[in-house]
Amino acid sequence: MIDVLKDPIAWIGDLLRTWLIGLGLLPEFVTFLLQLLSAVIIATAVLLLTFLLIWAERKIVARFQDRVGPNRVGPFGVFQTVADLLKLVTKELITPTGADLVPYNLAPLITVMSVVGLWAVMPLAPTVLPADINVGVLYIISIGAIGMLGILLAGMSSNNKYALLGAFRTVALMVSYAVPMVLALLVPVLLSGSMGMQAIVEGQRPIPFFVLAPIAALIFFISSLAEVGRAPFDLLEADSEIVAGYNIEYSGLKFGMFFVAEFLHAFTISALTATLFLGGWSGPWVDLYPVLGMLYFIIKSSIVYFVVIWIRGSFPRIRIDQMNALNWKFITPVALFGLVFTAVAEKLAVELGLSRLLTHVGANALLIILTLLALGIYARSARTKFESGTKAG
Amino acid sequence: MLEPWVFIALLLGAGMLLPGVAIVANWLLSPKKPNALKESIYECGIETVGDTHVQLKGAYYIYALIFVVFDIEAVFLFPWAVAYDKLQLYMVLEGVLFILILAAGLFYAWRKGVLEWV
Amino acid sequence: MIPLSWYVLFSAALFCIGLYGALARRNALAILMAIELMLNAVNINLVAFWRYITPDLIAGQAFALIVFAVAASEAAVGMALIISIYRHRNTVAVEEIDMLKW
Amino acid sequence: MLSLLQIAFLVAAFLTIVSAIMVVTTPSMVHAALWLILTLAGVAVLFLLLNAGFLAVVQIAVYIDAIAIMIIIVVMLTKGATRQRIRQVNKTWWGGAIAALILFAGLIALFTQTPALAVNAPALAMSQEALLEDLGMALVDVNRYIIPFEVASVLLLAALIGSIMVARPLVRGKDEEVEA
Repeated sequence: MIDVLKDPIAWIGDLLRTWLIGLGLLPEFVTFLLQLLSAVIIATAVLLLTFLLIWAERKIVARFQDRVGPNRVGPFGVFQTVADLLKLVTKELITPTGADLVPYNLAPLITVMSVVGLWAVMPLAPTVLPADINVGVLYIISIGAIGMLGILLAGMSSNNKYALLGAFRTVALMVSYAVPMVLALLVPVLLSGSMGMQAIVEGQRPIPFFVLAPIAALIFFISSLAEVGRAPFDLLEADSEIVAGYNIEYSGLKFGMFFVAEFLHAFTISALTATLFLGGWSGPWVDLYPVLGMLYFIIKSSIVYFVVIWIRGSFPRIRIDQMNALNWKFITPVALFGLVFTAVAEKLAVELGLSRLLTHVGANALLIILTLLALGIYARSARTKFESGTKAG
Repeated sequence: MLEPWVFIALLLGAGMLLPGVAIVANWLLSPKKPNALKESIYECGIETVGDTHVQLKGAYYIYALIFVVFDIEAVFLFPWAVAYDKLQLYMVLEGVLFILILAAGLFYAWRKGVLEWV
Repeated sequence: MIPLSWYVLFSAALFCIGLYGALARRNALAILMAIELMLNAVNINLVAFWRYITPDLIAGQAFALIVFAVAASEAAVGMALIISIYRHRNTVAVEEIDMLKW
Repeated sequence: MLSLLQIAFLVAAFLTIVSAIMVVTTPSMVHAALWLILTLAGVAVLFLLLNAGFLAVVQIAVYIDAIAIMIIIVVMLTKGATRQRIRQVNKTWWGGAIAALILFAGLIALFTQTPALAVNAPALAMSQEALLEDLGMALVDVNRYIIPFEVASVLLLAALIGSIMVARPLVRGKDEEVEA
């Protein structure tokens, strides 16, 4: 019998299972029912979480900008988002003329699905991993990119120039930033020797990968920010340039779903960063009380999420050509060489019997120095080019 | 062996169904008074000029192309990274060679100037 | 359990659908999509034979991966050609691209 | 009596075949691309039923996320040529149909004479994790598939360079494309 205090979730699961089998149901069917139940619970919880996220973001950004933020509905304005939702629910759903109906209506659902699907492999605690598959990291890449499909569908089916342009910009940038993201994700897989999320968290019990591979962690964080389209990469909804982007022809909750997906995705990448690079649920006494793991996980994710909001409050939006050049000419090459350096350093540390920590930190420091040197040379050549009359850039 | 995948299928289904239910609720609650003007295509407050499917520039294809190539590269490298602990040094270097060959492709694209956002 | 013949039958059907598409469609893009279908049929076959006949050799999965790489390269180059032809001739119909030079 | 696995197979296979037929018959290229995505997802489900979880995820990551997106982008890029609802099959489409049918009939005739196809799947000796590790080992092992592995990277490089050469945006000025 599992102790209630140690692991309440497994305890409840066991209780339900024995009760349902006692009712005379087949064990396989009971397993299926429990899976269905947990799937619905996770999806609902994650979607309800969005209310809190939107409120928290508005509140925090307001403090950054020296405002108060929502403070009318409920204590500290917590129910502001609920009020917003109620307003959205009563809005008329307008379908633009000439819209391609099936893709048009499917697009918001696919977008939300791709974000909710990411939570299937999120290890919440040592004993709580919704779906323990051995290809978790690759699953994250593939399901996360399904969101691109939703955006592309929305842009193509709306029968609107701006929606189409917005969707194509979004997809071009998401596609670009997926390259360094995938390369950065190879690093934790390489260090832990597994693609399973639980194994990756186990692999960073003594030292989180953020210490061993700071460059990969930063690249993953930045490229995920771009994937989500958060500030400073929010040119997808740059209203002065392309009206509002791919979701311009959507109204009511259909628009709301894109909104929900975006905010939830921002928190999801925070949780992913916390899991893959900051050690996820690991922390002191987690072996004694697995429930503590969930607390650590939430604290770490919230800290990363706060950084996401902080960045939004602090940085101006970058131009699309800058964003493009940043990705292809800086982040992707660095990610490629970061992977190479980590692969060689880890093997060398084992072969030569060096300290793992020192070797990795040394390799990363070397890469940073080389990057700075390359940037310096590039900047000097750009300056001479500029000063010799031919306009640089 | 398929149990976690059943769960993933259920979660993806729930992830589509719940927003679907919300949108249906919206459709039931909301007023339904469509008219031609309301449903016309929005464009800065004036009517859309010309065909809505504008010609896009070819650079979008290049980005998708580079993404495809690096995606396949990652797919080859993930098993390599999983087996990393059991590999000997020369096997690791083969993987590094694989990465460097594709890095050459990226630098070719850079030199050719197709990575610029014109 | 699912017998192997089901998979083989399925992949034969998928391959023949792809073959029809590649032979009958006019649009070069549609032909590319049909070829993707055929490559998928091949992959199903490779993996099914790996699973049923030689599950202890990894060859089936390894070669399915290689097929992925080949499919991606084929699609990439094919679409580059389509874009180039569309720029020059403003068409993507294969019947109208029957000259070797223009 | 069909087992649950068999029902899952039949449903997935049926949906895949139907959407594959839609791919080769829909007049609109956009819709054909969307049906193609459904077909590819169905094939991913079949990979899962074959206990090849890795390939199933790869199928989604490579085909749906990368190749299908590229196809959709190219469909939109060449919209000018496909917009008008012109004939989508060529004049000898019946020849293609007959060839496909003959091939299918021949394959079925072949299958009925192959008793080896009636086998059931043996149990997997290795766990999924060990399989993946073995795959990774096999790809860089000198005695196994190191040549295909490195050739694949050269092939991808060639595809990248070739496609860029062919599809490189034209010189400005000559370029008639709308800035988008």
